[in-house]
Amino acid sequence: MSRIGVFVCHCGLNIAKTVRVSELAEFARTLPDVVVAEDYKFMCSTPGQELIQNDIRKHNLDRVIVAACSPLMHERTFRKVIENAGLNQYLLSIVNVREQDSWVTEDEDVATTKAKALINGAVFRARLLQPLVSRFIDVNPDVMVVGGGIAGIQAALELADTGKKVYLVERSPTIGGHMAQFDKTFPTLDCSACILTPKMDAVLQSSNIELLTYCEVEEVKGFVGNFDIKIRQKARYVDHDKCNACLACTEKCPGRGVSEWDEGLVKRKAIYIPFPQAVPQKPVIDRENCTFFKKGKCRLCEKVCEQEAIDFEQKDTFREVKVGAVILATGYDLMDTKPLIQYGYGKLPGVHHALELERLFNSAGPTSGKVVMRDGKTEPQSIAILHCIGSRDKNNHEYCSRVCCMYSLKFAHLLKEKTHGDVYQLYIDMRAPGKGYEEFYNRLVEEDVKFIRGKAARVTDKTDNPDHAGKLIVEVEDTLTSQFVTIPVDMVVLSPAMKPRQDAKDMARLFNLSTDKYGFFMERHPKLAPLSTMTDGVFIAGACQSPKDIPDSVSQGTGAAAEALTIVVKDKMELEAATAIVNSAACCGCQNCVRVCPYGAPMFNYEKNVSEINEALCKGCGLCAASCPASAIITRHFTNDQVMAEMEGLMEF
Amino acid sequence: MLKKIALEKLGDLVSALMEKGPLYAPVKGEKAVDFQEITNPADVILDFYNTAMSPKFAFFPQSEDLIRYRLGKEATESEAVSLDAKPSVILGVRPCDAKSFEIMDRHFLGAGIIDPYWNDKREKTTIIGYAFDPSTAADPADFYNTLGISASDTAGSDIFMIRTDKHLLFKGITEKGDRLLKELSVLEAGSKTDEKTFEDKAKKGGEVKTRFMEIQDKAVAGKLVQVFNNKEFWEKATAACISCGACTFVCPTCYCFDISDETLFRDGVRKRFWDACMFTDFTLEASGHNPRPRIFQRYRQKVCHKYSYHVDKYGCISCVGCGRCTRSCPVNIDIYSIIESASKL
Amino acid sequence: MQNPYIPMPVEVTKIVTEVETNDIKTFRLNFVNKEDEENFKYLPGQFAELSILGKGESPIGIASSPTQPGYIEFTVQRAGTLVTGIVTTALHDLDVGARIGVRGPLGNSWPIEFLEGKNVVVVGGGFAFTTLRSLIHYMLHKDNRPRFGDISVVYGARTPGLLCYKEELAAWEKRKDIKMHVTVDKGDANWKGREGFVPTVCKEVGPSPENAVTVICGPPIMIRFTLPVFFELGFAKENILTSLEMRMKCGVGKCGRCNVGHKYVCKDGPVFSFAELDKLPRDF
Amino acid sequence: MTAMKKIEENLRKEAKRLLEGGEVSVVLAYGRGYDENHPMPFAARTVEDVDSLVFNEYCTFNLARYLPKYPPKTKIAVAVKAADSRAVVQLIQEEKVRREDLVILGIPVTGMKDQKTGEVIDNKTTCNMANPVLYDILLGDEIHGFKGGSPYDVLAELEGMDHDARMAFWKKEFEKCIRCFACRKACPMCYCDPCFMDASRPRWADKSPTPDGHLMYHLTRFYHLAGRCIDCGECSRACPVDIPLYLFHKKLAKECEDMFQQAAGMKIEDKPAMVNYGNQDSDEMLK
Amino acid sequence: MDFEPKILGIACNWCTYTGADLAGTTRLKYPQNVRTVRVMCSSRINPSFIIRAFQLGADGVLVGGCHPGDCHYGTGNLYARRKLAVTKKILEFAGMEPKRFRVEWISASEGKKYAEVVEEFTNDVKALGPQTKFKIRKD
Repeated sequence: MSRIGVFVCHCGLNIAKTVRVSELAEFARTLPDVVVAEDYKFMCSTPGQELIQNDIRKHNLDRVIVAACSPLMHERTFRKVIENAGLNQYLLSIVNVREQDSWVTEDEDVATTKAKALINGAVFRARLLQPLVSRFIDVNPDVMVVGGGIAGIQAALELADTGKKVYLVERSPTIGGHMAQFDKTFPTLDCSACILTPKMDAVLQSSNIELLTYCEVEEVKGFVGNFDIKIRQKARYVDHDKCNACLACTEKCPGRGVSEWDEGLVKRKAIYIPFPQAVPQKPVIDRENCTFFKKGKCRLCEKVCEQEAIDFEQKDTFREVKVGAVILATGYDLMDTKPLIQYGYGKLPGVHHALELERLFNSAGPTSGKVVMRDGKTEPQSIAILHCIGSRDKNNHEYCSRVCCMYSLKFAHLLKEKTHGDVYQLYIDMRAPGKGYEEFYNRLVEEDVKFIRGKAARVTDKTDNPDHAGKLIVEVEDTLTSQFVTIPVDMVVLSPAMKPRQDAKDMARLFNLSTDKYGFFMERHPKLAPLSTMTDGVFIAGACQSPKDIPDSVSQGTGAAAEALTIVVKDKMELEAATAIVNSAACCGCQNCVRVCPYGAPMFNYEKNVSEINEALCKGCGLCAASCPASAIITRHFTNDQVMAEMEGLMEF
Repeated sequence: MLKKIALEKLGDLVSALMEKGPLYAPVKGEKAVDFQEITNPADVILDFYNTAMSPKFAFFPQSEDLIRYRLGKEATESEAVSLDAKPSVILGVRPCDAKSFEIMDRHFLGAGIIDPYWNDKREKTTIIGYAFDPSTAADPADFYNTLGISASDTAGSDIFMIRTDKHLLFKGITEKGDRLLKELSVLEAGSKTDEKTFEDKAKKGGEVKTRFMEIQDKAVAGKLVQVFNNKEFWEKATAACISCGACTFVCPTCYCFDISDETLFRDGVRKRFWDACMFTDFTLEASGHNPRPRIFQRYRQKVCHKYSYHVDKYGCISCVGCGRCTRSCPVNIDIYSIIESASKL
Repeated sequence: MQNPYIPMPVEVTKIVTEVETNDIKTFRLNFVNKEDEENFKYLPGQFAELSILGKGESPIGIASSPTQPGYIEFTVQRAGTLVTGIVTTALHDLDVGARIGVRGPLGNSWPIEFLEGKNVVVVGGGFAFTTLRSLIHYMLHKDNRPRFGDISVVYGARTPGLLCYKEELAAWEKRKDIKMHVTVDKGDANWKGREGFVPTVCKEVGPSPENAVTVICGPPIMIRFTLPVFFELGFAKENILTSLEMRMKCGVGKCGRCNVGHKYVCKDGPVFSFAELDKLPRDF
Repeated sequence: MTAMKKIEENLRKEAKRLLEGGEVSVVLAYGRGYDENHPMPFAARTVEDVDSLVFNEYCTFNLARYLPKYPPKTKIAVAVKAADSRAVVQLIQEEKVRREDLVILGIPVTGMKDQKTGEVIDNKTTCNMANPVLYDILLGDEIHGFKGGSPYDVLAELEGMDHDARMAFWKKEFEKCIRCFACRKACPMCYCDPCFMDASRPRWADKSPTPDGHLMYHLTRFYHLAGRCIDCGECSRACPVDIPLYLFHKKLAKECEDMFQQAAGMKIEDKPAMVNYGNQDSDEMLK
Repeated sequence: MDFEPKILGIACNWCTYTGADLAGTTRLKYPQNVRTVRVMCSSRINPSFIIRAFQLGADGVLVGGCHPGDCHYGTGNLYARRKLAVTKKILEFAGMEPKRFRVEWISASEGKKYAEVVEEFTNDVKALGPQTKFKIRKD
């Protein structure tokens, strides 16, 4: 019979406080086939691990059960532990007595009873566990980074530095992302462009980075170590190989489009580079606004191009890229504040959103760095910055967008510097938890910025007060004084929520990721694996996971690069062994497995009239097994008899 | 010894028998009549042709516990199920079925090893045979005449029962039967006239005709050995067979069983229970090899077993012509027709 | 009356892993009750049902010889690969000290009386050597050896690592009263013995049919190719014996599944001569 | 001449033609049994066999059941009534037979009778359709204007019961089960061999005939037939102890039609419902 | 003593099991009647598991998976939904109270929902009393 060891972890008091751990071990000792059962303060600690390993050797154990935290937390740890003691790692069963027991009740009896049932289930299952041998596959050493914002750039550069080939995929014509739009960065107030553009240039210069701008991920096949990704190169209508970046075309072009970089505050040409420091420094044609595409004639750009790089016939092209790992750094969208009609954005010209203001500050911006009203000349004498627009708001985005407090302070400082006007900060709470942030806040308090604690209720241009005529009236309840106040200002700046990219769900689907309830990509574990995802080999960095500031995004970019490296640094990698296999003696040839498998792993062998599973493609979900009427499919580690036995154990007591 | 009871007093007899121990008798179900352990004397009916299931279950239940066990920490505790059948009576067994017990005895009690489970119940049970009604035509599926059994054959019965217009007549056939008859005070002694009636009726039973062919045990056994390798014949004869186990489960002389341990949580039972040679996995070996993977092979095994192997081993055909297999076959395969055409080959 | 369905308790006292693939083990069992041991009178070639309550029973040939009193031995191969046999897997999981059950001895045996005074050629392949081992031990016992003529053995396995009873084979090699021909299909670096398939070796050895009987156990394919060799050598079918395998349950000729014609392999067999098998329908 | 006689005549005529012309190597139809009321499924392979073909109101067998056992590319003519033709369609959907290997002899008929009881089975134990949904040759005249209620009318009583009463009903029925497996063996859609019930790991249900095992066996089998059962009623007719399995199958067929907007065996191009999902699927179905 | 139902939970690894963990990490309190089997995907659930659970004496069975469209394996739970829907119909027609079987889509971020569902389901099952219809009785 099996020789099972049961190890009950106290997890300090986390488990021991509500579960009577010694009673649990005692109970385990009464179960058939359990040879040894012990409890210990921290099973995951070195002495705890040694305890398990010693018992394996001493009692010649062939199955190990650890009653501790969730398997999602430490299954891998304990697998290693038993493997190092000479047991196959799959002969382990984890009983979750913390997350799903001790932490969710205060009643000791209830918690202990449940823990006993869970352990009994594990014992029933453990008897049937089979050693599994992992398969090894070759790993493609290249990495793809999707998103050319600061997080993606950072990740790409770090990887390139280690000598790895990186494909950096960016959907817009340039890399740089939102950071390229900023003027200064908080709290140090160094110039955004000054720190970003060298990095962008480094990307361009790196021989290890293949920059794929104006490209999108179309299809993802394969699996960790061997992704097969189809990239759509959107038609630029400019042959970048020929183009020498003289930009003569952009001067002559009569077409006009909205400048994305300038947040629509000004127009740009139809053939354009997004901004002067764009990388690559090569233009694309915006088909919608191109006179030729609209009216059928013009072709001025073609005429001025000495390189004959203009190609109106260009079509979208596709290429397949094979990589071993992927980093997603697809960033965020700023919330559209128009629907929040109480703030009047889009209706009241004096209302701006944060990124617009960034552009006004920027010397390369539409106003050459002058802060003026939309008329282009009037300098605002009073400005209100409204925090938490759409953030921390049950009706919009429940979460805090994390960066608005700080950039609003930055705005206040810059406004003070540039306009000498009155600056009001309307905030709910001032959140300044980063390095140097609190100090920055204190500095602003001293800069005569008016802080009003309260969330703006409304912005209006209607007033009975003749003094306020022509002003924007911000209505707010000052929660410190509990007084309703109205503030007449010239300009209102909204700090809108950062939200997931509009197409984040599609991206998630492409890469088989989960998204959280807001639509941000879900990390494998919020603490221990914040950059990993549920899909092996796909990592996330930056604001695509949740709102982040630049330092955090950069750290994550670096971190994700390190994570990706752990995969591509190896020639071969171990695949999960818990895949499905067909017991051909029982297969009835119904082909249900072939019909349902999302990965195309089962194939029908018409000669033998049975299905066969390609284990390299199998992800071990078990859908085929549940669809097999003859129960001919064995989903290793979750076989029918293992699941049924566990159920039996769970229901015995 | 001849005894009798008025038809309307059947209930009294049933009650008296129930006092002796468990009584199995025909009961009308929703559609079919079957033997059941009687709890209410009024349930017993005697107006029936034959039961859907054979009465073999009384000695060879569909499922029978051999050992009960409890998986323990140190050792498995186990206990053999004790053989303590209560003395019981089966009332209303048709002559062909009564005959089947004799055939089954040769197997379960023969060849040097006595099956204790069969023996225990068999010893303690008294069988009251019941003549077919000579005024009713035999079912077209029946062919007990072929096996030398008449509608009022007393072989295999301890007591034989014949129904007249007003009475049930009981004749003791064996010592065991006589003993029981004596003990049943509800019965009246039969008169000379009754004896005469019994004899007449019994004789009349001989006139009930089922399907019939001349058949000699040894000859048919030899014939089937000859035909064994005629694959074409067997394939054609069994082409419709769907290899379910209906024929074997209703058969009074099929005795194949399986043994299996069944555990829930940690308590379990080792059981034996009916199995059927028609099932694919009947002979499937752990290695995956199956000596009889095809339907015709399994059907051939069934026919040859009854009409050939059993003759070689135990000296008689293991079939009583009760017609149940034919009647219950979902596709109307008729063993009689197969034997008939095999004989003509 | 002994209930033939109720196993006798035995204790596992020794476990030997026979082959490098770990799927064949020999279990030594000691009777818990003295009277059971006395009642368990067997001859080589017989088998018994090994019983593990909760798992079931499995019919296994007795690998020890009655000349080895005090215990009985069974060599068990774990059945199946993807879906492993429940009983044999459970047996393989046993530790020394475990208690299981035994029902038997069951079936007929190698016909000892028939073999007496004759030369015996023992031919075995792979795991099916178990009851032949019993027979060899039996014949080699000093009390029995004079009753038999020459004893020669051809035993083969696919690789050296798959040979069972390696120590005994070595010991027999050293004896003068038995001629051993151990062969493997394919040797390895350490293999100094013979290479070749069993039928070929039988041909090479070329035993005389004169007053000789051959007993053959092995995989069907081996038997298929070895039989013609013995026919060619002039062995009559009556003098070629084998042990049949069929799915069995009761082991006492009642459950009805192991018949070949009118013979129940579990009761009337498992040992048959090819002359007897010829008379039975080809249904195995 | 009665409609049935005419069908029999056409059946023989077409069978003869197909076998003679070598278009098919076997004609699956009905042959004589041990008496008139007990015909048998019959596979005619030669012209001489054709004389043995019969058709009458007791030819209830669903011959689609025999199709999967033939090796691929065997040319087969198969006689099908309405429900039987649905079985053929379902088998084609499931790629157990190929349309191009079949010559489907359609039998438009009503008034078929149960061999045991002599009762007309139309909408009671079968799907109450008169005309085959797919055929190459029609052996009788298409039937128009046949009504006789919904095939699901028979469910009313059980559906009207409360849960306890329904449990009691099925418990009583399942207890009769003798595990002869005639139901699964007669079923044209139960082509698994071995069946899940034969598996040793795990043993889904007790191998011995326990009521608990019966429950597991039948419920799981109902599940396996959900969305695939074409309501021919063979399981129930095959049952030697008369368990009305058809009631459960009908109920699930009805529910599946409601939930998945697809009835089993109606269109060759459908994908089997239980190995599929639809855009219109909603969580309502879990309520 | 109050009747404390035994409920079998079957949760998919990626969403519901993780969601249940989240309920723990955030220290939500809810009834402890559910004993969970972790499977990789709700589509792994063979309807026979559910029948078996009731036979083993479960008073209720709670199945949890990712929200449709969010399956870690893409489409697994869409198949699962059909399977489980039919299972529910089978249980109901066999006479099992439908309230004893519940399927919920609970994402990894919905620890709160997990706790709420468990609480509600436990109460529902409690109100129905012990399940005896499928439970195997050994006597």
